[in-house]
Parts: sequence; structure tokens; C-alpha cells
Amino acid sequence: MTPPPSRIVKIVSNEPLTDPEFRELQIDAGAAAADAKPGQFVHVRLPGTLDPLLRRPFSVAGAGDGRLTIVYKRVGALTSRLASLRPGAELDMFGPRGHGYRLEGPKAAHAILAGGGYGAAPLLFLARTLRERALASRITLLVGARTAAQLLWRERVEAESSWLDAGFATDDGSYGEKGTVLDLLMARLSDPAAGVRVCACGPSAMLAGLARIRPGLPAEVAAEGHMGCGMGVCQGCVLPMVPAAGGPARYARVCHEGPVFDVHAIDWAAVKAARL
Amino acid sequence: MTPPPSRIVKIVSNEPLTDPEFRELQIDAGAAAADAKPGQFVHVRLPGTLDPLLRRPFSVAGAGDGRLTIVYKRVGALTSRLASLRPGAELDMFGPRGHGYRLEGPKAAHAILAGGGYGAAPLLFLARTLRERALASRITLLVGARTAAQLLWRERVEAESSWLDAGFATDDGSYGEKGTVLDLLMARLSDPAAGVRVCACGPSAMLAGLARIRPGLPAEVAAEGHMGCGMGVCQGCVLPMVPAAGGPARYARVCHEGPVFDVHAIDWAAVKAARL
Amino acid sequence: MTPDLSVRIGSLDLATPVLVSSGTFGYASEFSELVDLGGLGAIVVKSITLAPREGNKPPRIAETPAGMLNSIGLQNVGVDAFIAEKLPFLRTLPVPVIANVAGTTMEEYEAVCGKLAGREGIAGVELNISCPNVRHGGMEFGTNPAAAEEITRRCRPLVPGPLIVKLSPNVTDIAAIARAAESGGADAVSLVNTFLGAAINVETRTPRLSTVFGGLSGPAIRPLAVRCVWQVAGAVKIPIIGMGGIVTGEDAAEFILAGATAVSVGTASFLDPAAALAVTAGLRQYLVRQNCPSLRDLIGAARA
Amino acid sequence: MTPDLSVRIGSLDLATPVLVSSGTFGYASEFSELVDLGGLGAIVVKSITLAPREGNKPPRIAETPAGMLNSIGLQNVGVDAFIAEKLPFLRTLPVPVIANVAGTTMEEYEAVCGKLAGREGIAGVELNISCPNVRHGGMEFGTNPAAAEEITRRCRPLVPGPLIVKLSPNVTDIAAIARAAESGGADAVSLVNTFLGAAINVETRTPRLSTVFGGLSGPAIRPLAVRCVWQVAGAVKIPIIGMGGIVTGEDAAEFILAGATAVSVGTASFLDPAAALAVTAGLRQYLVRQNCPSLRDLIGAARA
Ligand SMILES: Cc1cc2nc3c(=O)[nH]c(=O)nc-3n(C[C@H](O)[C@H](O)[C@H](O)COP(=O)(O)OP(=O)(O)OC[C@H]3O[C@@H](n4cnc5c(N)ncnc54)[C@H](O)[C@@H]3O)c2cc1C
Ligand SMILES: Cc1cc2nc3c(=O)[nH]c(=O)nc-3n(C[C@H](O)[C@H](O)[C@H](O)COP(=O)(O)OP(=O)(O)OC[C@H]3O[C@@H](n4cnc5c(N)ncnc54)[C@H](O)[C@@H]3O)c2cc1C
Ligand SMILES: Cc1cc2nc3c(=O)[nH]c(=O)nc-3n(C[C@H](O)[C@H](O)[C@H](O)COP(=O)(O)O)c2cc1C
Ligand SMILES: Cc1cc2nc3c(=O)[nH]c(=O)nc-3n(C[C@H](O)[C@H](O)[C@H](O)COP(=O)(O)O)c2cc1C
Ligand code: FES
Ligand code: FES
Repeated sequence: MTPPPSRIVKIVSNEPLTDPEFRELQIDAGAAAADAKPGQFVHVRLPGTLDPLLRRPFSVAGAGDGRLTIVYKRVGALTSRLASLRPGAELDMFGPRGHGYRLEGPKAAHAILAGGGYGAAPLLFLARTLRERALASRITLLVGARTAAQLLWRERVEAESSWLDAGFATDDGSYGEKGTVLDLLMARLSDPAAGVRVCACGPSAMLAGLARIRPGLPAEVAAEGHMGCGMGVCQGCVLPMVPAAGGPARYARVCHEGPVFDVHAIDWAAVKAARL
Repeated sequence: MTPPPSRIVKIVSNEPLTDPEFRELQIDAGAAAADAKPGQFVHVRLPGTLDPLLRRPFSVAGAGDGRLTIVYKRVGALTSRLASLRPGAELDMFGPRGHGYRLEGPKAAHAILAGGGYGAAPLLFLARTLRERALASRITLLVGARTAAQLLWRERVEAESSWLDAGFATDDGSYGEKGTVLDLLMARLSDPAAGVRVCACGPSAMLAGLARIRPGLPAEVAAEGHMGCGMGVCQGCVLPMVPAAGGPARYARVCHEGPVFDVHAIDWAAVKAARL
Repeated sequence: MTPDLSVRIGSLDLATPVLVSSGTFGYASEFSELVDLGGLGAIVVKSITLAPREGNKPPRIAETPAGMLNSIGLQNVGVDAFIAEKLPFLRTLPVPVIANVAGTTMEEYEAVCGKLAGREGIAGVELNISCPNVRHGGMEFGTNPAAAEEITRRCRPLVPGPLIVKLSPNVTDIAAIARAAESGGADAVSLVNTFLGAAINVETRTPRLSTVFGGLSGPAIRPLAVRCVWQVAGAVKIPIIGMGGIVTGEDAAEFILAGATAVSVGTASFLDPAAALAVTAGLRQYLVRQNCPSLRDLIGAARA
Repeated sequence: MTPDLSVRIGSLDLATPVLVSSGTFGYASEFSELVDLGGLGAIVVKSITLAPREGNKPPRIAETPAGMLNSIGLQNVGVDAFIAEKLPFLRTLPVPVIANVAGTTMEEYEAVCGKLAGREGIAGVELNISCPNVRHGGMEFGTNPAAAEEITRRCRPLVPGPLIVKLSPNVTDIAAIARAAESGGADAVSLVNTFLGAAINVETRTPRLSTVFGGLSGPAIRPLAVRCVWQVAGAVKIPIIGMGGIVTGEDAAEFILAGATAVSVGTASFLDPAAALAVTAGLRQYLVRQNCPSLRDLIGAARA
């Protein structure tokens, strides 16, 4: 048998970020940390209770030295309980799972990473990985949020300015540009876009907007879905894909074919109609 | 409105006893601590989850300075989770509720308190209260358990030897007499029993045995029942009472008429038949 | 904005749509020191039978994941003692009191309704044709549309105020039973009563309830209850009182959006005696958040 | 003592009584790197229909207290692709594989059974006459005793190995359906399939599932499923495969004590892919603790 599929792991730290509704959680994950790739998710439960029942997916936001990092926003049952746990407390973790951002193939002239809200969580990890593996000549990281406090890891991103271009946007203009991360992206794209590769993560309205920017724009997006199993079995987490002309509806599993998809493969009209 | 019926309280300490399956929990309970009487219970939930759902009753094992103490044994869902909580963690507590041991009326020549397993939990509190209120000329506390390690608060009980007679029994003879707490009790009763008052708490087989010792023996026992509401409403926690001759079955609510009952009022044959 | 929470059930105006359920709130006096009873929409008392009943043998309660089984067995003081001993207190309350009536035969239901008819302090009657916990506990009336219609029709003239029929969810087609109650003259239906369940103590190898089967209530059943309300709302025109696992204002909103006019809080009162008031406060906040001036605008709004 | 866990379902000998349920274990290959498949009692594959089905629109999953709703909609590759693409792997496994068959018409069930008949690697067939998640998903066969009997009778000759009929719990009288399956020639019944439920997103005021209704599974339904098994065990002589919310060995023991010969693990495999093996280990420890040499001695033992 390969490594145990799920295991009890310990919390190393669990600290609020500049907006305390967002927290950064470090987990002592042993060997699992070494395998993690940007765009993958870990699937987390609280041990010892049946409520919440199902695991919850969180993007890997960093990995190294036997530790995994995630950033989470407090929105409901599990994330609220998570916020109350202290170092030493146990979690039941499965993964990392899923297909992340492309980490082989041609080197991009310019990789532009764009994240909205907690969607920015995996992108600093991705930027570092692209740099280590020399997958892009130039790397830009664009982060958007409602307010300055919700901009993820602003200072950490700015500290990497020697190799990482950064751009920030807030809905209320409290930091960076007033507007969205897509506005930042479009401004960057007004240069001739040859060799550009976009990697995005964020709410589905943002990702759908990205799909409309330019038909052939090479863009990978990390999408969300309501997961049952997180291992490709239940068919619960599916996203509508652009069907073959006149063909039946087609679905792909976020947990298995994704979470990272070619933005143009997803049927965004169907996503919107289904309020995903 | 009277004080809020249930409230979030904080754990002050949560330490294992000599057998680590038993733990002593101190709660910062504010005004509720001042009202607590020996034999009453507090009704406890874990906030933020629906599993376990219902509150669980635990005897008050001590009260003072705004704090309440309980002693619990790890047996299932809630007690296991409880064992993992640290100081500062929150509980949802209702109570103290129920009718405890008699704290008025005639002074007893000799109060014999007998506890088996975690049933000994409320009895040191009771002994101190009887002494403070001068309700007994002489007080004996008998504690039984399976093994020496499971004898509740042995050292603390022995430290009170200036005013408190103590006796211990273990099933395996690893401390005190080899036998049960009822054996200890019967030995004490072989003195003429006038003015004796027995207060007991423990498994129902022990309490049923106590009922058989001597027909008129004045004995109050703290009984258990599966509680739904803990406030006398659901009729879930009932115990069979000795029915009127030829009359229908009679039930009393552990949470409301009890938990402390006259040992002779309970229909122990029906308790046994119902495996309560 | 202070949203308008008032609703109407038959001829009864309720200031708030949050009731407390039969069997989970006693005769209300137990709660009078713990809860501001005046904040409740209405109080439905424990089922009343013709003769007093001592109830089932213990154990009567078993916990299950996010739920509980009970087999109390309609323990109650009987209608005469109810009128003599319980009603005087209930009469003093500033909220409507609904008497829940149960029985073994149609005649027993009629007799209890007859004794309650026109008593001051009784705003309406709920017929419990769905108790799973006693042999002949009325559940047969709740699983057969013809019987449900007949018992409603027979009790109808004996009840001056609103007549509510409480439905069992333990049926293939709850909408059919609801239609039968409507045809029989009910002013409203309430649903759901508990789901039939069982649990076994594996260490002793014996059922956890003395009666083997009991009724499952609590959050575990909420999705089943919401489904029942949705089905019934598509089948009848009379108002629905929705219940089953409501703990928060959002839970209550689910039932309203599915088609209920009012909701009722049962098991949650065991977790917190003031649960129904917390649900009411939560519903009010929800309406504010949704920018919705009146709860009535949300009834069935998810069905659009 | 190493307790004997083996049981027999029709002509099929199972080394352990713990199966994995249809729709929750895919076609097993997904689990092959995560779980020692050889430790399972049997594998029941996702429902197979005549033509491939793309399934329902998302969202297809909603969590509820201690449970989950699903409306996958029998998404599957169809019987021909199943035989061509999935069966070769399944054939290599050292445990029996049971094909779960679903359809819209009796003819469709017959056609799928016919195509599967006698294929190497198929140890038996489970007829899913109880899927709540597709229009005409077969649930009408599961709620009507005459239809249940007829479909069983028609498929019976097409299935060389054991024929298991999977029952819907969404009925007034599940024992009647079980008796019908028995009369139709089933070797065993399996129960329960999911309970019909619904949930509403109160912020968007829309149902949480694209289909409004879905099937409730998980620990929340365990007491309901145990009750169903108890009722059916009193009504039929053929073995029962019990399921619904099993997470631990003790949960499984509840079903056995209520009268099931084997059990099946569904939703729990989503929490832990090796859940069925954990249940098996737990059952073994339970037998040791109970000083019971054979699981078969415990079947129905709580009914005494
Ligand atoms: C691949 C993937 C990666 C994700 N990465 C992150 C991350 O890095 N940080 C982060 O904060 N969140 C992330 N999420 C979302 C996160 O999974 C949900 O916020 C979380 O499940 C909410 O759990 P809860 O119990 O606190 O909330 P709940 O009480 O379950 O629900 C609160 C809200 O969250 C939605 N939700 C619940 N479960 C899911 C689910 N499985 N998928 C999507 N939405 C759900 C509900 O519809 C509801 O609106 C990710 C989701 C996916 C699918
Ligand atoms: C008045 C009263 C006072 C009590 N005082 C103490 C005490 O001081 N210390 C202590 O350790 N325990 C005490 N108990 C027992 C305690 O309530 C149970 O051990 C506790 O509820 C178990 O919860 P759990 O979730 O850990 O176990 P569960 O998983 O719920 O069950 C484990 C075992 O405990 C039994 N049990 C569960 N709930 C109850 C209940 N409400 N009443 C009785 N038995 C139950 C179950 O049948 C099962 O056998 C008292 C019980 C009562 C009624
Ligand atoms: C302990 C208990 C006793 C009950 N007794 C009655 C009763 O006497 N009459 C009745 O109509 N319903 C009775 N019910 C059912 C409730 O009124 C309600 O329909 C059911 O519990 C579902 O709601 P809930 O999940 O909010 O508890 C009882 C429920 C419980 C838990
Ligand atoms: C996501 C999901 C998909 C399912 N698909 C099927 C199916 O295709 N065929 C079937 O007979 N049962 C299906 N079921 C029902 C399960 O096999 C099982 O009967 C039910 O989930 C109860 O068991 P549980 O509570 O252990 O999950 C499905 C259940 C789930 C949760
Ligand atoms: S979550 Fe089960 S297939 Fe993706
Ligand atoms: S627990 Fe409800 S009456 Fe005692």
C-alpha cells in the first residue's frame, strides 16, 4: 500500500492575517508536504465529530520542511471551528490531491498570476515554484480584494520585489488601484501578449470574466465545487465543460481533472446558470 | 427574567486523575457556582457542533470562588472531546439543576457517604457541606472502585482525616479492603444504626444493593437517567418508582424530582428489567 | 427597518411565526422562569389524551448523530386534569395556546376536542395523527388518506378556532395525506412529526428504547422535513407550519422559503430553553440582511 | 480468538460481511492505490444503465447535519462501456464484484441484466429500484409492491448469480416491498437507499441541489435505516444487507443485531477511503470483546 490516505496531523500555528476573518494555518504534515504542488488542495476534517461531516478543500498555500500552509476565510461550520483551534490540536487531512498549475512544458515569457480574495492563497507558492523551475522569464503577481486589510500577504509579496512584479487592487481603493484584479490584468495585457501565461484563482465571477478577456489567451484557473469525496469517485464536484457542438452536457470533476482547468474549457454560462 | 438559562463558560483546568480515564474539570462559572448544591448536576454541551447534540449531565463535585468542579470518566463522544480541551476553551453550561441531598431537617448522629466509581465525585463536596451546616455529628466517606488508581481523590480524602472518617474498597484489593463499597458500608452499619443517614452515588446495581441492606435504612441516592432536556419537560429521564399497591406504573424524572431520591422509593426490580 | 414577522393561520393572527412544538415545551409553566413566553408566536402543548397516560417504560431517549430518538408514549395528565390544572396558567399568557390532541380511536379524538371546545385560553387545536410512539397512537390515521380525512371531518365541528392537522412523514406520499386533511376541513397542516427510527446498544445487544422503535427528531431530520414541506406546499392551499430540526433563524428560513407560513421549534428547546426566541431573532436579522420588509414575502420564495 | 466473519448471501460466500455501496466506491479502480481492496467483503459498483448518462446539473451535493444530500443522477458510462472498460480491472480483484443495475423501464433493467449475464467477474446483481435522483429513476418500482415483485421476477432468470433487490426507505411499509422482492425470487434485499430530502440556500433563496430533491445519506439516517432493517428482518427469510450511515464497527453491529446478514459502507468512504476496512476491523474487535466466535451468531440477536 502507498502512504495512508488520510492521517491525523497537528496544527503548528493558526494566526489571523491583517483582516482577522482570514487566517494562516501551518500544519505539521510530514512527507505529504514534500509532494504538494501549487493548485492542489488538502481535504480536511475535524476528528471526533460527525458535524461537520464531510471534508473541506483548501488550496495549498505553501509547503516545505514537512509543513503545509493554508489560508482560510471564516465562512461556516468548519472554518469557524478551525479558527478556535490552537497549536497542537489535531486535524484529519487527506491529500494534497488534484491537478495543479502546469509545471512542465514550454517556458513562458511572462507568467501573470492573478488572485481574488482567498484565491490569492496558492499564488505566491506558484510564483516561487515557477521561478525555481525556471518556467517563466518574468513573473507578475496581481492580488485583488475588497479592502486593503483583505489583500493577502501584501507585505510578503512586496518583499519579493527583486524577482516578482506585484500589483494590488481593492474595491474601495484603500490600497493599490481602485478596481478588480482583472483590471490590473488587462492593463498588463495591453503590451503585446505573446508568450504570456495567466494563472488565476478566485471567485467564479472573476474567472468567468477572465475567459471573456481574449479568446485565445492561455489561462489556467483553479475552480471550486462542492465536494463529496475529493478523490474522483462521487461525481459530486463536477463543473460544466464546453460541450461538443450539439453534444450532451459534459462535466469534469474539480477534485480530479481539476481544480486547475484551462479557462476556455469551462462552460461559464452553465456555471452562472447553476450559481456555482 | 431570571439569569440566562444557559451560558458559555470557560475551562480553568482539565487534569487527569490517578487513572487518566478520569479527569477533573474546573469551570469558571460565575454566579452559578454560588448556588450549587451537592447532588445537583450541570448540563453541558460543546458549542458549535450538532454532534454530540444533547447536553450531558455531570454531578457538581465542588463549588466556590466562582468556580465549579466536575469529575468525568471518558466513555463516549462528549467525554472524549472534553478530554482534549484545554484551559480557555468554551463550554455551554446549563444549571446547576435538580434536587440534591437533603440539606435541612434533623442533624444525623452519623452520616455515611458511599460512592462507587465516578459516583464518589459529589461526596467530598457533600461531606464538607454537611460539616459546614452542622448536619451530622460524625461523617464517614466510603469510596469504592475497581483499582487503587480509580479511587477518586484518595489523597484528598485522607488529608481530611481530622474530621472525616474514610474507608476505601477496591475490586482487586489493590488498596483498602478487597470488595465493594457496600461491604464497607455494612461493616459500619453493624454498630447500632440509630441516627445513621446514608447518602450514596454510583452505578445502579450498587444503589439497588443498598436498597436491600435494611428495609428502613434512611438512604438518599443520586440516580442516573438518559436526559433529553434536563429541565423536567421531555419526560425522557424517568425512573420507575414503587407503584401504589395494584396501581399503574409510576415514574419520576431524574432531572427534576431527582437526581437524589429516597432509595426505597425507586422500583429497583423495574430498573433492573429496563437495564437502566 | 423592523421587518414584519406576523402571519395568519386560519383565523389566528400570530405576532411572530415561531411556535414551540408539542411535547417539547411541556405545559409552558416549566419554562416560565427561563424564557420570556410573550415572545413566542404560539405555544403548542404536549399531546392531550382522554385518560391520563403514564407513558412508556424507560429508556425513552437515545441520542443519534445530530438527532434523538424518543418513545415517551404520550405521557400526559389527561384532558380533565389539563383543564383543571394546566389551563389556568396557560390562560394568563399573552400568546395563543394550541392544544394538541391525541388518541387511539376517532371517538377519543372527538371526546377530547369536545371537552376542550370553547374553553377560554385555547386558541386552536392540533390533531396529532402521527405519533409513532404508542400502539394505536394515531399513526394509522396519519398514514391513510381516507382515515385522515374522516378524523379531520369529525373533529372539525368540535373545534371553534383553527384546526391544525399534524402529519406523519412516515409515508410514501405525504402530499396525499395533506390533501385529505384539507378536504376534511383543516385550517392548516403542521409537519413533520418524528420519523420512525431505532437504535441498538451493541454492548448489551438490546434496543436502546424500551419500545424498540421511537421517533427521530432534531437537526438530522431537517433535510427530510424541508422536502416534506416543499411537497405539501405544492399540494394544498391551506397554510403549513413547518418543523423538524430547526435550531437557527436560517434553519427556519429554509422552511419558509420551501412554502411554510410558520415554523415550530422542538428538540432545540432541550438544548436551549430559549431556542425559539433565538430562532425568532435570527429570522428577523435574516430579513434585514435580505432587505425584506415582511416575512410573508418569503413564503415559498425558493419555489419560483 | 480470531472470530469468524464469513457470511453467505444466496450462493455467494463472503469472507467478511462488509461491502462497499453502489455510487460511493466508483468502479473500485479509483481506490486501488488507497485501499487494500482484497480486504473488502464485496464491491458493489456504481449503478449501470443501458445508455451512458451524463448525470444531473450541478450543484449535486449539499451537506446537512451529520448527513449529505446528493443528486448525482446515475451518471455512469453505460453497460457496454462498463463491460469494455471497467470490468477487465474488476475481474482481477480477489473479491466478489456485484453489478448494480438501474433503469427507467422494466425492459431497460432486463436489457442491462441480459448484457451482464454470465460475464466473468460479475458475482451477482443488485437491482436499484430505489434511486430518488432521476425522473423515472426506478423509484416507482421501489414504492409499489406489485411493481417490485414484477421487476424482480423478470430479471431473475437473467441473473445467474445472486440477485439482490435494493429497497427504497421512502415508503409507508418497507416490509411489504421486501416481501414482494422475496416473492419475485430475490436472493437477498439490501437497504436502505437514500432518503428523499431537500435543502435551501437561504442567502440566494434557491434550492441547494439543481434538482431540488436529493438523497440523504450518512450517519444522520442510521437510526432510520436500523429501523427499516428491523422491520424487514421480521418480514422475510432471505438475507438482508444493511446500510445507512455506517462509520464504525459498532454502527455495523447495530445492523447485524437488528437482523442484517451483511452490511455496506457508503458515505463513510468519502470521509476515509479505507472506511470499510476500519469497519471490518471494528467488527472483529467487537466480536472479541463480546466473546463471540462467529458473526453469524449475532444476526438478529437484539430481537430476542
Ligand atoms: C479546490 C478548492 C480550494 C479551496 N481553497 C480554499 C482556500 O484556500 N481558502 C479558503 O478559505 N477556502 C477555500 N475553498 C473554499 C472552502 O472549501 C470553503 O470555504 C469551506 O468548505 C467552507 O467550509 P465551512 O464549513 O466553514 O462552511 P459551510 O458552513 O460548509 O458553508 C459556508 C459557505 O461555503 C460554501 N461551501 C461549503 N462547502 C464547500 C465546498 N466543499 N466547496 C465550495 N464551497 C463550499 C457553502 O455553500 C456556503 O456558502 C476552496 C474550495 C475548493 C473547492
Ligand atoms: C445526574 C447525573 C449525574 C452524572 N454525573 C456524572 C459525573 O459526575 N461524572 C461522570 O463521568 N459521569 C456522570 N454522569 C454520566 C454522564 O452523563 C455520561 O457518562 C455522559 O453523558 C456520557 O457522554 P458521552 O457523550 O461521553 O458518552 P455517549 O457516547 O453518549 O455514551 C457512552 C455511554 O454513556 C451512556 N450515556 C450517554 N448519555 C447518558 C446520559 N445522559 N445519562 C446516562 N448515561 C448516559 C450511554 O448509554 C453509553 O453507554 C451522570 C449522569 C447523570 C444522569
Ligand atoms: C421528546 C419529544 C416528545 C414529543 N411529544 C410529542 C407529542 O406529545 N405530540 C406531538 O404531536 N409531537 C410530539 N413530538 C414531536 C415534535 O412536536 C416535533 O414534531 C418533532 O420533534 C420534530 O421537530 P424537532 O426536530 O424540532 O424536534 C415530540 C418530540 C420529542 C422530541
Ligand atoms: C454520492 C452517492 C451516490 C450514490 N449512488 C448510488 C447509485 O448509483 N446506486 C445505488 O443503488 N445507490 C447509490 N447511492 C446510495 C448508497 O449506495 C447507499 O445506499 C446510501 O448512501 C446509504 O448508505 P450510507 O449512509 O452509508 O451512504 C449513492 C449514495 C451517494 C452518497
Ligand atoms: S468530490 Fe467526489 S468526485 Fe470530486
Ligand atoms: S431530561 Fe427531560 S424530563 Fe428529565
